[in-house]
Amino acid sequence: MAITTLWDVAYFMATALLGLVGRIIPPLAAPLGNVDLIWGLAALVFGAILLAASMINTIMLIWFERKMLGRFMDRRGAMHVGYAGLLQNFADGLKLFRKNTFKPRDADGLGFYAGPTAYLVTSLLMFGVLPVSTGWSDGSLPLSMLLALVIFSFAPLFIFISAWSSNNKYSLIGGMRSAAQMIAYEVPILLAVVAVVVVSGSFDLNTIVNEQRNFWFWTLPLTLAMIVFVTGMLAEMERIPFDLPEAEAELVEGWNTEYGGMLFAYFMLADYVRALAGSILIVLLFLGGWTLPSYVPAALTSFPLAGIFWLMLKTYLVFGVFVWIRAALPRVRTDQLLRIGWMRLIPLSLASVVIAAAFVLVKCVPVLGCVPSMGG
Amino acid sequence: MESNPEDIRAQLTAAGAVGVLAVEPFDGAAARVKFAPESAAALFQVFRDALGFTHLSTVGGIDWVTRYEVFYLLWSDATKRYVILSADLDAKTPHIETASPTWPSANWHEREAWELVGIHFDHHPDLRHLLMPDGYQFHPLQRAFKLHEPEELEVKVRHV
Amino acid sequence: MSAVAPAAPLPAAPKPGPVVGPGGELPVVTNDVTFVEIETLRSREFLPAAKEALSAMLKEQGESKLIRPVFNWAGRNSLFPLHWGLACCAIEFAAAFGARWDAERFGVVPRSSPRQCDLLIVNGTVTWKVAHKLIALYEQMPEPKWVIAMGNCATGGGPFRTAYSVVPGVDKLVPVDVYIAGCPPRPEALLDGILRLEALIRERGE
Amino acid sequence: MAADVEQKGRSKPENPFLIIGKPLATAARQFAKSLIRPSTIVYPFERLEDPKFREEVAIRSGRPIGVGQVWDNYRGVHALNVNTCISCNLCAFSCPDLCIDMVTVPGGDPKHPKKCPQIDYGKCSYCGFCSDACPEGCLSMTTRYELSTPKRAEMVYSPQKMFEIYQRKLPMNPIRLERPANEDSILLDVPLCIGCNACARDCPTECITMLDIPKVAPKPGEKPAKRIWKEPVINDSDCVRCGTCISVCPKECLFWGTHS
Amino acid sequence: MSEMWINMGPQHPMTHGLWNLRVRIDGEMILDVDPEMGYLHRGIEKISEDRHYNEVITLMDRTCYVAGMAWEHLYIQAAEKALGITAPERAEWIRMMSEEFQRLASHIMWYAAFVQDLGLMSPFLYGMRDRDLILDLFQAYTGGRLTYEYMRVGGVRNDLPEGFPKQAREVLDWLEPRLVEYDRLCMGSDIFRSRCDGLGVLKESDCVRLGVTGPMLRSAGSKRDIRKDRPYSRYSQVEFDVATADAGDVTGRYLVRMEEMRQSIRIIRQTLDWLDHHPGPVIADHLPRWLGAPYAPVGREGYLLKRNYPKGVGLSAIEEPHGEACAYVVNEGGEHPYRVKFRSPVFANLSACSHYLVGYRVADIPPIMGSVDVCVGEVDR
Repeated sequence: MAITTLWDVAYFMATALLGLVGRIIPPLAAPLGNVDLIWGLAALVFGAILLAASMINTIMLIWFERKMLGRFMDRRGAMHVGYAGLLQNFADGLKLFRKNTFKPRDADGLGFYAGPTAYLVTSLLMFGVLPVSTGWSDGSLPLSMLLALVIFSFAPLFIFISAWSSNNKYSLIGGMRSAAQMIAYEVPILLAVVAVVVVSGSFDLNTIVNEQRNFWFWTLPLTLAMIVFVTGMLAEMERIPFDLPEAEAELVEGWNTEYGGMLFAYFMLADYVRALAGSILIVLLFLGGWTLPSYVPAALTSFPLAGIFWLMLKTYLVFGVFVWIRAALPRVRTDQLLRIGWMRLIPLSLASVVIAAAFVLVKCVPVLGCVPSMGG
Repeated sequence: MESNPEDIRAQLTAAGAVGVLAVEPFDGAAARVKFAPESAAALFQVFRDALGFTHLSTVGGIDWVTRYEVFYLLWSDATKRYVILSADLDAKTPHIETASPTWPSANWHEREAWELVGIHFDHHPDLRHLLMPDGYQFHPLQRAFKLHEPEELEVKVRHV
Repeated sequence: MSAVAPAAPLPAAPKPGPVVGPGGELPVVTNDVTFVEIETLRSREFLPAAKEALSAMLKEQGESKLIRPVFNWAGRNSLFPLHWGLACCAIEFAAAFGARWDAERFGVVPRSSPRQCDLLIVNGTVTWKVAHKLIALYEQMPEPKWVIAMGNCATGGGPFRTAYSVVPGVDKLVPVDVYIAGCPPRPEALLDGILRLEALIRERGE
Repeated sequence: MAADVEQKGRSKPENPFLIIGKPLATAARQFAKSLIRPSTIVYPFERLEDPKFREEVAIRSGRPIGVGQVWDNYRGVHALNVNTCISCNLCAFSCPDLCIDMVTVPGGDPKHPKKCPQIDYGKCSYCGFCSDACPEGCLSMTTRYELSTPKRAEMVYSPQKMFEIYQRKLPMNPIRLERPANEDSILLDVPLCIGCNACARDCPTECITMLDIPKVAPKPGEKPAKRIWKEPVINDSDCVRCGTCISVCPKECLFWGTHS
Repeated sequence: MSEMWINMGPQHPMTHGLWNLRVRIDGEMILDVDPEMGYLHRGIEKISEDRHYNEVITLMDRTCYVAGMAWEHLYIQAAEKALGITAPERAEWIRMMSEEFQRLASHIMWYAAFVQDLGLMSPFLYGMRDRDLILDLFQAYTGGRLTYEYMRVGGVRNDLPEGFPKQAREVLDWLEPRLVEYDRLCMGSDIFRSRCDGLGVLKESDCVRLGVTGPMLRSAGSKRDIRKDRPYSRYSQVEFDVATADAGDVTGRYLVRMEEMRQSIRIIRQTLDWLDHHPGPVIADHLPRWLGAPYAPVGREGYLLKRNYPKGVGLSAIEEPHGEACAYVVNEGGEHPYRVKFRSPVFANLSACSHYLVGYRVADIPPIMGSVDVCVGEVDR
């Protein structure tokens, strides 16, 4: 059996594991051979691999940001812990794991502990939905894109819960800003996605990616939608210039002011999980996902794990752009942020939908020799 | 830059200022004007309105053991010069009328002079501690207040 | 006693006994023992619990020869100092995080909230007015935590130790792990102090 | 005359599409530059006080890193040459922070124990007044700055410890203060002097000699003055102006002044 | 949401020092502010009374730790007047150059801190990097990075070392394009402009009334600059322009400071040219003993009092990087100054803060207070 997808790996491991158990305890061999049981175990293994991969990727993303930001700032960034500071974030995580976790006296216990946990868990759910390559996830979700966006928009709820239950004024202001900001930016993001749906004709991320084999044609009608989506994503990820909820200068550390130790690590991790997921989403929706334009040599796409390689490369490039923006731009103010959201981005996203629809109507402009196959 | 007490004296006379005791030359300022503390409020108005000293640089006090001195450093944008006002105060209960209605910037300077030197400013809008904690009872810039090397000192933290 | 109780004859001689301001911010002087009264909302609650939890955790780790060195390595390689500037040394503290010295190389990233810090760098003169705030900040930091007294003012009051308002050494208020001499210390000296603290943590096996 | 910066600075960005273009371009240029060599000094391995390193880095990065070629001027820890110290106390006198104590070191004769400075680096403000005041040049400041210690007591440097630093031959602060051309000298208020020899005994440079002066016969009706008929003569060229004699004089008859 | 008081400080990223801004807010709007100072009150004026004239210099560097040279210059001028001593010509020019270098370093430090408050991270590091070059120059001729102890009553400690003018010009050549870069990072982006335009407005008449000086005053349209109006040192012999703006807002202060940096570079170039061609002594010939270090101590405490030494009062005013600073030194003939009184510009600028904060938003506090350039060391002294 050729192992080409993550499912295959998981199935193979589950089979081997159950086979081993059956070999050791022969009476169990027959009931363990049940296909449903193997599939169930395979799903667990699949989840574990996905979780580990996404966590390691997230930590590498933090390292990537620190090093790149360092170069933007004419310095080196973490470099003495591990080779080139690769182990720095692992040290940070372990240290925070060891730190004493406590609850301020007047904080609300349930919200204080549940908020960050739920924030991290819902952020990690994203990776169950986002396909990373052909066959590397369950492709049977017809509305996977909508599901991804829904999971993405859970965050303000949990941020607000943890901010309120910290019983700190800075946290509360930060939480309110966060809620206002995320709700304001949901709308343009969804409208920009409508443009994608109009062009691709599907809510399934796999289909959307496959539609983008005509890469150059794809970018033309969706340039505006992409700009809107990336701007909205910046706000959703709470990165500079839209990192008002954690605005260091006025709100000490924003909504995580009262958090230390592992709960703070949850917040940090979840932030970067969201950044990673958001970057992958941008790549999937606009930059071709794991595919390359159809005219590139086949050798570039045929080596093992090529799909994941291209996807991650694109993801890190997109994240690099975010780091670049962070290095060069100041933070905006709340009212300006909301004004940008409601008065600039929403008209722009509506316009992008109209443009996309017009392209679909005209339907057959061959660009660079590619004949679009639109409408799903 | 040059000290010019005659000019100040002439202008003061023209403005009808009362309570001026002496106008002395002073290096770096137009003059040093000694005045009686009772006529402070009126004199401040004269200096601001008639002589054009619109900017109050600072207010300071000096403890001369037998008496206190309070001095005001004023600057005029029109003539580009400083003038020093100075008044001798009683050693027992040094007090003078506040300058903050005339120059709002005097507010904090007077608070500082009150807390460090111990000169009381009558009718000051907000005469409370600025640099030292509330309830501090000493006036450190008085001559009687001596500094000494800290000895070994045990500090205990008590939670309230 | 430093200058909080001058023996000088003053017009309004203070009555002997505790001198307490409304905010309880003054050091109280009784028989050569100075109390700093602090009003910490949260620290009192969590501090005993924190100490207990930490000692339990350390005990647990002590039994495991594998885990403890790993956590020690993590702890000493990721010291987050509190982003707090007191006086002159704060400028050199900032310079150490500037492009030329870049303290982030060692994993030292300043955080603004004491909850997320491991390291309190006292970079400047501590006055009696700020003493109780300093203690409160120290107590808000979760265990394990360390203190660096940067510069002479934090070490022993420096040139201002004779003044009436200055605490002659921050070790009177919080336990200090490493002293850095200098007035102010160069950024390299601060980095040297941080490296010294890392060596100290490794030595102590915290 | 006044440069009104309002007009220059406030003009709107020319191209509305490039509202964030300029900072992004600037950051990108810096990124490209520092990919080759950021201006960070990898401190424990590269040190600014190493001139070779400074040159190398400046050439590689194309910018003036650590321009101070006279880096040796830095005022760090003191180095003390115990052998040439004359125990004149000048360093302790001139210290504004009163962090220098004169402590006895072995090597003096029992009558006049040799005293050398001991510096508390928890109080020192590194102003350099002591090394400026040192007449023999035995106390000088080196470029060493790494002084972190877990123990407060270790910050007090004894003369021996500073002598060890001296023996390491670290770069010393090369700028030495020249003594002013016509300094004040120590003058004697002759009628007040009782000839007690205290100044000559304590003078660190032994530039005071007690000379006999002719006895003056008491005036009729007066008792003969209780006076040892000697008075100090100070050799100005050897005097280091430490003021020890002024401090020990019981009658306050020595003072600063000019001979004219 | 109802009104509430929040404490910004003494440990808060906005404060850049040790003070507490109590703010009453309604939602995000500021209704009232109440600054609480004194957390860094070190009694410098009192300690000065126990020190010799030269020994006060060590305190001056620490009074304002971003502008040590300027405060040394301020104090030295007042002390020289009080003691009746004049410094040689070359020393005056070196002092002027030092003050301008200090202004440059202080303004760059301000820039770094100010943009960091706005969330711009990289200019902070660029600023610190470029400021370090100026500090290197200081170190080359004074031996200290922040605390110089360089000026003495009657001159300066030592002459400039060999090769210094060349290095100084190299640094200025490096800095000039950097200033353009700073401008591109800030004024080049619309976000920065929208954060700063029309914020913290203080009109010229209000500035004068409230004692606000320095770049804050000049950004409101006034041309008051002590260097021009009442030239001290040798400022009458160099050419420079006074930077002014009209609006009196945060952008105006930014523009004024950026222009001042350029003017400082211009002044430094002129002083370097002068210093190249005029060698000479840097310290006065004959100095009295009671100055204290380093010209030997005065012996027993108080022994000078029985002799007749000149008395006097010295007043000096300089244009410090933050504004108008004054010193008032009373010499009563002892070896210590009888009373030293300083006027700190930030003290006055901060005392007016309710006038330029109320009515704006919480998010506006960092840029507004950043544009004031708070240095708590000189406020509390």
